[in-house]
Amino acid sequence: MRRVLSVIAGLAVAALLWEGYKAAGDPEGTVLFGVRVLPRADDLSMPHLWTIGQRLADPEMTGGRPVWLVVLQACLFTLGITAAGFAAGTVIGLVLAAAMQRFRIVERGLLPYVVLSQTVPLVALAPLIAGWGGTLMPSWATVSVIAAYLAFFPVAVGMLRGLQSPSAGGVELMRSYAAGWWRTLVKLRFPAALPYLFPALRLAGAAAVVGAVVGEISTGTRGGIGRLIIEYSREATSDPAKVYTAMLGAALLGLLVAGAVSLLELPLMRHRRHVEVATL
Amino acid sequence: MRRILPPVVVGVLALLLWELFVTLGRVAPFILPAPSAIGAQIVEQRQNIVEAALASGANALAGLIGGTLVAVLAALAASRFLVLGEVSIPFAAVLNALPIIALAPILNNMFESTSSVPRRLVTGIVVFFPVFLNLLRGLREVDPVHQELMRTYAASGWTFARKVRLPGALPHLFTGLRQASSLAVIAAVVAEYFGGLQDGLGARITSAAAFTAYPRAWAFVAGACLLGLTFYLATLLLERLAMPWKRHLIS
Amino acid sequence: MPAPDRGSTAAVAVDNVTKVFNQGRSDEVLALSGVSLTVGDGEFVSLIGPSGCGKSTLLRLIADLIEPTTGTVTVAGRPAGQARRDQEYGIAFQQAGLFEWRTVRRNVELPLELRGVSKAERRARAEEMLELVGLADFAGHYPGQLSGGMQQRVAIARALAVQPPLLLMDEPFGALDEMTRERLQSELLGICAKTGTSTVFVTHSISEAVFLSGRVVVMSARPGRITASIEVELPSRDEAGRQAPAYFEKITEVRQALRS
Amino acid sequence: MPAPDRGSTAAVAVDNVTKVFNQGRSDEVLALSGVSLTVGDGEFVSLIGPSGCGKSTLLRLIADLIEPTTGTVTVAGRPAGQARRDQEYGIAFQQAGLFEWRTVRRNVELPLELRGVSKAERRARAEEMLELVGLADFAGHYPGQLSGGMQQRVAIARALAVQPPLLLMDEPFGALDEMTRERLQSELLGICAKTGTSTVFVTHSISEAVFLSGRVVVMSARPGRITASIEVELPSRDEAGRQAPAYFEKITEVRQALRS
Amino acid sequence: ATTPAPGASGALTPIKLQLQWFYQAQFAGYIAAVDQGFYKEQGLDVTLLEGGVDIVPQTVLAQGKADYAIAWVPKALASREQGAGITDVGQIFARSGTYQVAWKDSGITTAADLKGKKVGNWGFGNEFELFAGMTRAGIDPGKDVTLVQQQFDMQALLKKEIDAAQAMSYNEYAQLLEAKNPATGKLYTAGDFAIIDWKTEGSSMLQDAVWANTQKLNDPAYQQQTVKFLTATIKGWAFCRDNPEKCRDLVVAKGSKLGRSHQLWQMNEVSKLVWPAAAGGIGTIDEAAWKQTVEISQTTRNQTGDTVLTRAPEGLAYTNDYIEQAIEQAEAAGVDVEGAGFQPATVTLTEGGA
Ligand SMILES: Nc1ncnc2c1ncn2[C@@H]1O[C@H](COP(=O)(O)OP(=O)(O)OP(=O)(O)O)[C@@H](O)[C@H]1O
Ligand SMILES: Nc1ncnc2c1ncn2[C@@H]1O[C@H](COP(=O)(O)OP(=O)(O)OP(=O)(O)O)[C@@H](O)[C@H]1O
Ligand SMILES: Cc1ncc(C[n+]2csc(CCO)c2C)c(N)n1
Ligand SMILES: [Mg+2]
Ligand SMILES: [Mg+2]
Repeated sequence: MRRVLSVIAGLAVAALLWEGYKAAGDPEGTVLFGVRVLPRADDLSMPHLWTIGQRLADPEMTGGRPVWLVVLQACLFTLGITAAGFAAGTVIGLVLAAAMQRFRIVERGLLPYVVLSQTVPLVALAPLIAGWGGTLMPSWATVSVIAAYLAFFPVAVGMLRGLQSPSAGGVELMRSYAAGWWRTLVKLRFPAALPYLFPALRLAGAAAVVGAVVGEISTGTRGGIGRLIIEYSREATSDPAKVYTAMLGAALLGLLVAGAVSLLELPLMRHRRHVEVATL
Repeated sequence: MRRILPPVVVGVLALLLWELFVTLGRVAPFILPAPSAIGAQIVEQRQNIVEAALASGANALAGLIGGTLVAVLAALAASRFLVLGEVSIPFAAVLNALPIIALAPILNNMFESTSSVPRRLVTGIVVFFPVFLNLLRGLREVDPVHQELMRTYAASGWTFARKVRLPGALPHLFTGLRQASSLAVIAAVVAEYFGGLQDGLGARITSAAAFTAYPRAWAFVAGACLLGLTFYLATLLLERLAMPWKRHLIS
Repeated sequence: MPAPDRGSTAAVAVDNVTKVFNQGRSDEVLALSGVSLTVGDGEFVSLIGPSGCGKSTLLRLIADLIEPTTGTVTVAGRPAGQARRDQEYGIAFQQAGLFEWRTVRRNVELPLELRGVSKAERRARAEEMLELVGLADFAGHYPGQLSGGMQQRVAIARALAVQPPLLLMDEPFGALDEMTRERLQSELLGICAKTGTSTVFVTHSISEAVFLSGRVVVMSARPGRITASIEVELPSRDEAGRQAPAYFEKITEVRQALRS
Repeated sequence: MPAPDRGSTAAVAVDNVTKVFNQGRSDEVLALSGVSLTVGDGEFVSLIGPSGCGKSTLLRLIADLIEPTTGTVTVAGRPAGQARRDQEYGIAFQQAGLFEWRTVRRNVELPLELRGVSKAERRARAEEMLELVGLADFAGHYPGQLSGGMQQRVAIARALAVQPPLLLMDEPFGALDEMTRERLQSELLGICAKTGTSTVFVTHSISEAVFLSGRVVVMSARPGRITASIEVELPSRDEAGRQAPAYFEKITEVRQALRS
Repeated sequence: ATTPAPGASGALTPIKLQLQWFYQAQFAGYIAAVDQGFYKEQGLDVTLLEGGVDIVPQTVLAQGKADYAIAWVPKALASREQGAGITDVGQIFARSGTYQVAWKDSGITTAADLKGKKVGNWGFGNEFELFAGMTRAGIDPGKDVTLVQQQFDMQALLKKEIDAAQAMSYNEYAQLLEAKNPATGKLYTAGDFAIIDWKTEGSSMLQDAVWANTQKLNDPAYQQQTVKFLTATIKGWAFCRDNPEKCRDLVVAKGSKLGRSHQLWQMNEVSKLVWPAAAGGIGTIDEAAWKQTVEISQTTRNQTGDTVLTRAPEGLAYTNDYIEQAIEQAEAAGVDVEGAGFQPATVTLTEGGA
């Protein structure tokens, strides 16, 4: 409740800042030493909040559906892609983490590349992965692959830490029970890793959203919010508020995913301590 | 040696398999180029790669430094004024869930697409979150023993902040920076994707890919990986320099 | 000075064991050298010695958590590995090591679960064990809700759950304050007496070793060996026992054995 | 039973102090009730009692880390707050609480630094203190490189660095193993004798309290009060003293006071 | 591959056509041919694949995920050099529609005036006419100008961040004329801008063409199918020439996010690029124009010093075999394949192209 209130308070402050700057700022922005340090405040760059609200209510094109509906549908489409990517990324991350925990040599050999993998710009991967669409998988799934590519990383790293978190005592206890690796994993390592898993999943959720949005743009997949951002931003010249409606949609998507992950966490994390995981 | 060998073996093996897969499988270069072809392009384009990496690296660095500075100031303020901290953490967490990179086209309009400001801003915002959240946690988590000790020394609030809070939060700051450093490079490269100056790795990659010149595109990708790695390692180095006490730990 | 042989019914027989860690590497450590020890059926033996002398190493050898470099370890007449798979022993460490995501009851049930004991039986046995350590009322609590002493009692209940003939304990009360510690010592003695369990107990505390044990085995460091084995007879093992001259005499004897 | 008044030169005078935590809230706790205690100049007083009886609370009242609900606390003839600002005392806790980012030397220098002592003098004093606790060779090390016992010695050196007339210690050896603990006890006694420091020492260990103190103050829980004050005279405070009948008698006396 | 003889079994042959950008009137001919059933008449069931930023149509075609693709000639030739086996089988756009637009008052009227300026371009291989134009005017694109990648809109020019912007006559240029001048409160007019047209600067290159898979062209069934596909395509473009409003509606119905007046403008401008067709009829590849495109591709350098092509195209880069058959069949069906009498209309743009 408190959190919700403070987020609302934060939003209100942000809205005030926006309109305040529009009222007080230079429409051409402030240029210092040849660099524009403060943004332009004109209606083209920063439409009034109510203009954006109005745009949401108006139809997309003459006689078309209202923008809010289009944005919402795009969000739902991308949500599906994100969910698939998130799920796939999580599974891959978990399997990798388990393999790295099981075999020291795998950890040594693989972990640097897991870290390195995240420095490959999506822009470069997109054409390669887009090529799989239509043959290996439906083309929307290629976007999920990109989302999974970003999502697996925090899970793999966080989960590895989690799986390694039980004390030597706990591991020896399981050995004294003559429990093998698998049973130790199920009864000890996995439950012990949950406090590490959930923060990692939150990061993975955010990463999956970014992956889905950028992936849609890169692979030219129609129907989602990423594509909508590009389509609407082509119209920024004549209809600047429209881009912002798509941005709001992306924000909504981010919140939806973050909320869903938090919900997942609630029942499992009672009676548990909370840890923070650092990826990388 | 034991730490270096396995990744090197894996890397060499993966490259070999890749090369074999491409040559034996007769995979066309416009689908997946062979490592040898990419290597040849890296050599041929080295000048361009270095120049583009410098441009993207400058943006990433500017964003990293700017975002970190703002994050440090914000974390100091939020740890000082409780209300601010209460409000800022969930708010920051919410903002962090948003696909910030998609802000690039809007920032390009608000600022100037002909300057590097918008992409540096995107990078800065992306950097801000991990640094802010980690540092704030560090600043708040003061060992109660230290707190009492400083009180017995009758130390003022400022002395306390300087001698205990800040050094105590240093490990957290670096945890944030480690995450931020490679994020900064990714953000700087991806932001180029939305227009603006065509001097960085992102622009080079997309333009090469548009020509189906995938070996050339991957040569620039390799540059981007190297840049990200450099940033990451530089942060690690800085961390070791800034926290000598962590280096001397015995088990 | 090897411990006297207690015959073939010995609960534990460690025979001329040597343990080298990191053999062949630059950080090689000779942790134990030529150690022999026999623990009779129903006997309570304490291991005491300076930090790093190899007490834990010896205990972990008996538990087959590590393997001896040379020599043999026999538990209940079987090789240690076999005994471990047969769950011939229960073990408890300095850290209670409870699984925080399981309730107290389900923590105690864990070793039974892994043995494939049926749900109803598991439950009954756990209740019984918790009764024994006086925590029946806390069965539904999570470990985080208990004090350190209570957690340690749960750990003991867990070690006892499979009703093992042998109990191995590595400084189980090390993290507790002295008063809680003394209470648990009495409880432990009661339980061991009731169940007839043989016990190997590692401790740093001379008074604890003397109060609990029938025999205190003193070890020396670098390389770890057994330097003395002191039989302890007290008029009683209760509050009166703690004030008996025999108690203080044995304490002094063990202290001197340690110092020498 | 209030402790006897030791006159106006008392290092510490706690007069009829009551401490209520969370006053007026539902989780109100009466931690101390009507406690009076006087510590004479150069005296070594131990506080012992069951967990939660208010030992730490009493110590923190003396240190002016918290304020009494009623009653007064005087240190070296001044109100506790004044005494804290004048750095009339040094303090050490169960956790050594060293600053891991400072070398051993700079940890010891910290209280001097905050007093504005010049660099050269700080350094000299730190060396001296480290000499005293036998860690002169480790001045340049970081705390992470030291064992628990060594860390605790640094904490004591830090507490002594301002050469305070009063030393306050809250279970400083609680986390150490018994043998290390005994060694540090002897060292502490030597230091206190050499510097003539008055000491208030909180502990859980009866033997530790008896071995160290001129007087053992026994407290009872809920609400915390002082129930006994036992003077201790030992023939010597060394290895022989630990084996003297007088030592064991006092242990028994304190144990009985605690049980009652 | 076996392509069943159309009509024989009544089953339609599924065909995928990869477009190179979002649905817009640039592709009206194909959209109309689908809608009007021209492809069906030929026994083809054509699915249009929409393009996007990173979609390289010729790669999609080479990978076998489309049967035909629409792509600009220089980009497609570059992909051929990288091993993509594709052939230009129909040069639908007879001329280039790329402009470089500047403000009237900037004084920029020719390529030479760009020296030292901030020059917008799209990258992605759409910038070669610009580079060629500058090179011809003695400007090194890598050194003498500041290159800026344009976003998906024309803001940069309107805000005067850049001095000249790349624009397609049928798309971005219209966007400029759909924007309101804040000073006057009215839309900008053509009089506000100066246009550098690469057709007059002599650096124009061939644009939208239908590309087919070179290897599959050895298969008589695919050959046959290509002719049928081209025949229907010709009908589609002729239909749009004659019914621009109808085609505008079809494009809008396809879900284009740009509005009606914009698409009508685009339809009109695109028709200008197609009609009147080259000698021989719509889609015929003009030897001279091809040569010019190849020559420029081999000589113009971009900012990294690379040329589009490092050598002359090898193998079957283009062929008029199929388009000639298609033209014949279309003419037989009464279609005007020359469009000699085509008269462009005057389209009025409304704000935002609504
Ligand atoms: N896994 C290991 N690898 C290397 N050396 C080890 C290992 N385990 C123990 N040692 C070394 O073996 C020696 C004995 O260790 P052990 O833990 O048995 O001592 P201990 O008597 O239990 O000490 P403490 O009283 O501190 O618990 C020590 O020197 C220790 O450093
Ligand atoms: N800050 C506080 N707020 C509320 N209650 C407190 C606080 N500090 C201590 N108490 C309560 O006061 C009582 C005395 O606590 P104190 O820490 O002084 O006990 P102690 O004798 O030092 O115990 P231990 O031996 O476990 O250290 C306890 O019941 C404790 O819960
Ligand atoms: C990133 C990006 N790429 C291309 C274009 C321009 N564009 C729009 S339509 C068209 C013709 C081909 O369909 C071209 C080249 C753009 N605006 N942005
Ligand atoms: Mg041990
Ligand atoms: Mg206490």
